Amino acid sequence: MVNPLLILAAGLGAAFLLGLLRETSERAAFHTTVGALAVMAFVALSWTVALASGQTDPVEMLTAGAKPPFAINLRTGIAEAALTSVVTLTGLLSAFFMRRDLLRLGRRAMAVLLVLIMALSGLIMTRDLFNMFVFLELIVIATAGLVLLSKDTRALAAGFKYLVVSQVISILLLIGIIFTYHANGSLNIDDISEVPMGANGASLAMFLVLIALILELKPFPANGWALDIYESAHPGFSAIFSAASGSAALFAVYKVLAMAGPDWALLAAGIGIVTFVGANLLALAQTHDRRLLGYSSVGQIGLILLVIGFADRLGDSFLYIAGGLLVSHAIAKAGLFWLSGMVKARDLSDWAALRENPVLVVLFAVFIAMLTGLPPFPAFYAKWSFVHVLATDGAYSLMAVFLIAALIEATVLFRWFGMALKRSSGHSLHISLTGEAIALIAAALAIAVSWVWGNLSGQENLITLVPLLFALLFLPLDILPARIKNVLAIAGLVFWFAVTKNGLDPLRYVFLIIMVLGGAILLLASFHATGRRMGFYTPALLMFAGMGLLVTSETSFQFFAAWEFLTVGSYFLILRGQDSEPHALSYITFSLGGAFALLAGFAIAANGAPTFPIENLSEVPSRIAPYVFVLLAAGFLTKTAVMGLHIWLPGAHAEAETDVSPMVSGILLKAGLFGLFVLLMEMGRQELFGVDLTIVLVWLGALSAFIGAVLSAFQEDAKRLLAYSSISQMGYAVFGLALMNHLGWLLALMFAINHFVYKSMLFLAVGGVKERTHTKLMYKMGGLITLMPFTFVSVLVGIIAMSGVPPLSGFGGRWIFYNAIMSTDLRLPMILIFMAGPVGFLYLFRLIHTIFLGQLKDELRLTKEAPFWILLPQMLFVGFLLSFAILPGMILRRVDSYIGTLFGDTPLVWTGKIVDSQYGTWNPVAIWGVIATVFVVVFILLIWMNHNAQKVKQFNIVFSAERPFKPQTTHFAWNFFAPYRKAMGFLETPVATSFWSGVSNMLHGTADFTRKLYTGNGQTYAVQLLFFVIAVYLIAMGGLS
Amino acid sequence: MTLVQISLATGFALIFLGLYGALSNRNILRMIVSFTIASTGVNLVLVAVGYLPGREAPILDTIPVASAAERITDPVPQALVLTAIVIGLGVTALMLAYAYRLFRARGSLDISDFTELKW
Amino acid sequence: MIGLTILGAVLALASLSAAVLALLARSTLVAVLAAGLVSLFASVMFLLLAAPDVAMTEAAIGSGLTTFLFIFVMGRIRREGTQ
Amino acid sequence: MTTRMAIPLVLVALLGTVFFALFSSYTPDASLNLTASYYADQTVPETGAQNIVTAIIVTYRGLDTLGEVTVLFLTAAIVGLVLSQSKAPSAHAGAGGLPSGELLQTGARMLVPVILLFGAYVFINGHLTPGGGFQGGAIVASAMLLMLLADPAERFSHGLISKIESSAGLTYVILGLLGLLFAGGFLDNKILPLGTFGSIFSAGAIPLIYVLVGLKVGAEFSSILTSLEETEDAE
Repeated sequence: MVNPLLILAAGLGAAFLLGLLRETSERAAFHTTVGALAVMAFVALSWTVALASGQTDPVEMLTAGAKPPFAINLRTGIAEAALTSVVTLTGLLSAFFMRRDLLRLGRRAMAVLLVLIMALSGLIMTRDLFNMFVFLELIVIATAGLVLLSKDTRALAAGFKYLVVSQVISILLLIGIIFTYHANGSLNIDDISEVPMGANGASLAMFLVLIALILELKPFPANGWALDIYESAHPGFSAIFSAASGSAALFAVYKVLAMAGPDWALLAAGIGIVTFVGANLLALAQTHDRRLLGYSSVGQIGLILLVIGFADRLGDSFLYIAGGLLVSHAIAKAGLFWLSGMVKARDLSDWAALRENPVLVVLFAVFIAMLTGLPPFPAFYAKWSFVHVLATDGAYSLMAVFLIAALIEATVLFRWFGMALKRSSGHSLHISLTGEAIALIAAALAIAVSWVWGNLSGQENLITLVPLLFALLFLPLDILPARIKNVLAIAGLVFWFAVTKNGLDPLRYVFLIIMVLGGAILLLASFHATGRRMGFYTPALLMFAGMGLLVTSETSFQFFAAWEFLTVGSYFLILRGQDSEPHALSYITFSLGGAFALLAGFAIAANGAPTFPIENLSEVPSRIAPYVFVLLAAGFLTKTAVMGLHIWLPGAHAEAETDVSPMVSGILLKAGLFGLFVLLMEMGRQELFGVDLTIVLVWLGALSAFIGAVLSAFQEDAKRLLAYSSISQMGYAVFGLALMNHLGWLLALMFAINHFVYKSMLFLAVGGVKERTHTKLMYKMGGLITLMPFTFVSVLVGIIAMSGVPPLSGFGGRWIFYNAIMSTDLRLPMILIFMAGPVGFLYLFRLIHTIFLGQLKDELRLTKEAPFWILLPQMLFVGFLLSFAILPGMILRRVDSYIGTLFGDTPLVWTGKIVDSQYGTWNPVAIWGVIATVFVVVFILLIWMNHNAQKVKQFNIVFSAERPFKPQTTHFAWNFFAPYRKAMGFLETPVATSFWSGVSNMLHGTADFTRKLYTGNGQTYAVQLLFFVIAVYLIAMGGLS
Repeated sequence: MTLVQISLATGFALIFLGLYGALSNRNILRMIVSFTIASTGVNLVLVAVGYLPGREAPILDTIPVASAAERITDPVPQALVLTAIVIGLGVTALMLAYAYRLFRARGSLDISDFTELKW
Repeated sequence: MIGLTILGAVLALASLSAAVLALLARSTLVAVLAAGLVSLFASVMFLLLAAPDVAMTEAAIGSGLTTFLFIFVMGRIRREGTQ
Repeated sequence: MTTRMAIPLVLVALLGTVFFALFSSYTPDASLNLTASYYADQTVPETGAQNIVTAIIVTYRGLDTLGEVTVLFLTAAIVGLVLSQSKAPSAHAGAGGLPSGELLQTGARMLVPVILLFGAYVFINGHLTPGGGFQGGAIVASAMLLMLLADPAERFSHGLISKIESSAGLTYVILGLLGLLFAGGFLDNKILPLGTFGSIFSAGAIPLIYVLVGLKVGAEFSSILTSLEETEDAE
């Protein structure tokens, strides 16, 4: 192993060597630069590997042949080695990225780059306080030099502002250093840490050193200068500024904090969280891509500072957590800055140009996911561990603030991603193969570190999960035709079902069938798509992978990771819809919000453990159990779109593609239901402030069922109608679950199965109609019964099943349902849920009437039947519904006896195909017989009565002379339920929507107002900096005294 | 007041004046001038903190090595200040070059004219 | 000792007044020269504080070179400003 | 007084209270602290230098000094970059209107060699007397300054300056690495014999390093000065 000092020597030596080359040989100079950076990176990486694998011990490097503190010494341990690797690699890759501009400016610029990377490495390794100052000044000067690489003339002003601020910082730092030296008689960091903090003077000195270094981290709000640099500098340099400089400065703060002692840690943590929240909040109002990245950098570094503030508390896991966050930040941020170099214009929506190159879109998604802390990236593990530590410490409010800020950050980033995917850009891409290759290398590094972090996690290594790998396999396979990929995908799902189904309890088995086999069936509809259909299969399979893993998960960690997979996968899937951008954003925001609630719940329940088996939820101490219950229930209810948390659903489901709507409605919603099943099964009834939480759930379920149905009735858009209907149906299921008795659970399970079947069917049917008529608005349709008979049949069967009239399985659900609610003594919600039934008839009636009955529109006369592949799954479902109606025992009986083991009762008595309960008997075969007889009788009767009725031609109508104001108002389907609207319209008042948009407006308003702080005046920035120092000083002195 | 206290107070006062000048003067050149005054103050503070009253310079041409520890003043702050002075010059030169370029760009030396980057 | 203290006090007063002059002067050139003077007085104080190395450096770099840098840049700016 | 003036005043005054707390709690040490007394006792046996400050700068805190030299190197490079990017309009030359006449030119021609010699003396004797590479370098640069003042139209060879600067820097780094290989660590001065205490050729590599520093600093200062002065760009 070579001495790590070679990193410094190589950087400096090469920088000096450049001056000896001939003036004209810029290429040789560039090769020298890159060569030196490669040597530096190699040394750093080899030390990282050796230290990580335990082949060597951390090394102390003495200089000048004297021992510290008399001479400067440096150290390379695992943290130092890893950080210098980050720094040097970023430098190397960025050097390639900036090749053209470096050659343009010549070797002086290259020398500056080399010195910057050298100084960053030195700052990381040195153990001497004053030496740190020297390296910091080198970094400042080199930064001011490299800002000039930018062709943006405004960069000049940014560089000057940076210098002004740096002057103030170095004054503070020098004063702090000399008084620290005076108090301790040493400049060596390890020496000083051994001496406990001395008198007031010494602690003040320490404060100055600490605050000066923290200011280098660009804490909010004393950071306007840094944002200006991010906005105007060369993207290749910004990558260094964010990833490398940020990492090095963080480590410097860490060293000094270790020296300052635990009293100061709280202060650092406080500054960290304020910065994390402030930066992410302000990012909400940002439309400039690089400035947004700047805010995000500031926020991430604030977050890591928060973690550093907790270093003592985290113990061994500190490096794992801080490192996970840091490495994710570094790779993702550098990658995004590099990508921004390929986008010509600077508005967020200009990233739409990325679509010219699918690889870049994938890279963009990878970096965004990495930054947001989604699995399987290191930040995911880090967040998991960190939140668990916070929960163990009882730092609940901090945890809440942290999670809310993380949610805002995710919203900002996904909003951006949505724009890139859905907007159009007036500029083409600035394609650069080097740039693309560099971004690809960054993504490869992302995967490598994910593997490492997974391995170290002590949990499952998420990146080696077969379903995930299977989903990712479709990225390279995307060049194949869609049909081939579809075959593969279906085969994969069936295979996964076959290998995981053994050993599951009946409840999980049912959900596995719905989620995995159901997915395979719905994918049949995807055969309809032609061409390649790029970017469909990876998200779809990611979602199914998440669901498959969710059902089979055993620990809270696995459960949460699966939850995130399915959330992200479905987000990408929903985003594919034509007008889905805002809806996909609200979907991901709510979903991640729910996911964070789950995370918090799991963390509190874990009670200090890194993870725990899901079944141990039942053993959570009663002191915290109600809170855990509330958090987990909130997470799951977000997914089932309970009233109040539902506003994402209608848009997301309605705007998704034809074959995606059934997936996200028929299948995805069941994930929330599954969660509630597990939750209630393990935790049972909980009381908070004397309120039985299951009763709250009963109410929520009943309200969702009723209001969802009412809203559904008033929709003009057929898919929105179905979407609101899903809210209502999920309400029934929640209601049933919350009853906490055998019949209630059976009801919920029936709804899970039935809702999957008929909602998938109806969405496919309506989707098929939309494919042919190119509209979802029902008043533009009518009379399609003769043109689309199969679709009509499936809608007919679907609504019969759903409305719960005999003979189809919906009736079975209803029957159990009536039995179930009879067994409860909650009268009011019971009435609500009863009333939801008739309202359900209203919208279902409308669905079939306005689409298929009545008059055919002139422009739709040539409409054909829906495509075969969209019809096929519908017909399968029709077949299933019919047979399930006759033989409900197929599935139900097994589940019934399983639920019996949970509750220890058998309210249903099965004799053959006949079921008996306390309140009555259900004999499906007999019912079929009766219904068939009645139907035939009535049918014959009708034919006989109408045998001589006059046939009227379709367009045999006499119009009056009036010309309608709006053509659609003449259609009978327009405002179909006007009278009902008069009566129940008040329910339509968008209370939840206004609430959430109020929250959103308030946040945006705050952001827009606060960012006016950044006036752009360098002097003002310096004043703010001083103000920050004084404020922190007053707070610290108040806190310490 | 002793010599040390006087120097220390002068140093702090110079920092005070320099910082105030840098934060209240809009002219870029005047800001830079103020910063050089502040860094002179910092240097003075650094040396004064290392001074031991009544002792001599840490050069052993007339002082015997054996009694050095009793007679010389602390050499470390002096070494640090040397470094700080040179670094200060570097930063000043850089700021001046920037000032020139800013003037070229806008024909103005008023810091409040350079605010296109904000929010 | 007393002599040193008095000398120090005089120098302190001198450098502070030079600093105030540098802040208040209307002409930037005067400000630059005054700042150079501050540096010069400081370098004498370094001598009193038994720091001859620092004194030399401050005199050569702090008051000498720095002042010239200022004057050069001001010269360039003035030449261009008049055009 | 406007708020623009008042706010900084208030803030700086508040910062002043921090400084005042530092000031009032400060008491000078009565004896050297651990680090300083080590230097007082060990500088001579370990490095052989008379001037302890020099020993600290060149040896014990040699890494700082390397960084410091690099600061100047960086500044010179960046100032060159900043100014080379803007093509100044050609105008009559002159150091900001400072006088340049016959007398100055003749004087300069006579003085420059003397000043250069004096500069070299200062950095060669850095380990014995006050002064060293930085001061000597500054003196060397002042010779350059004088030439500039005397004949502003004179062109310095940027190539030569940068060659001197680079080779001095490179040699410095190599000397440092030699210390790593042959002595106790990076920048250890014992790669050369310590020699007789008090003579020119003593103190190991210190004089050598200080000469390099002097050359390098002189070259860097000169380069900064000439870049700032030249009205037209050399490149």
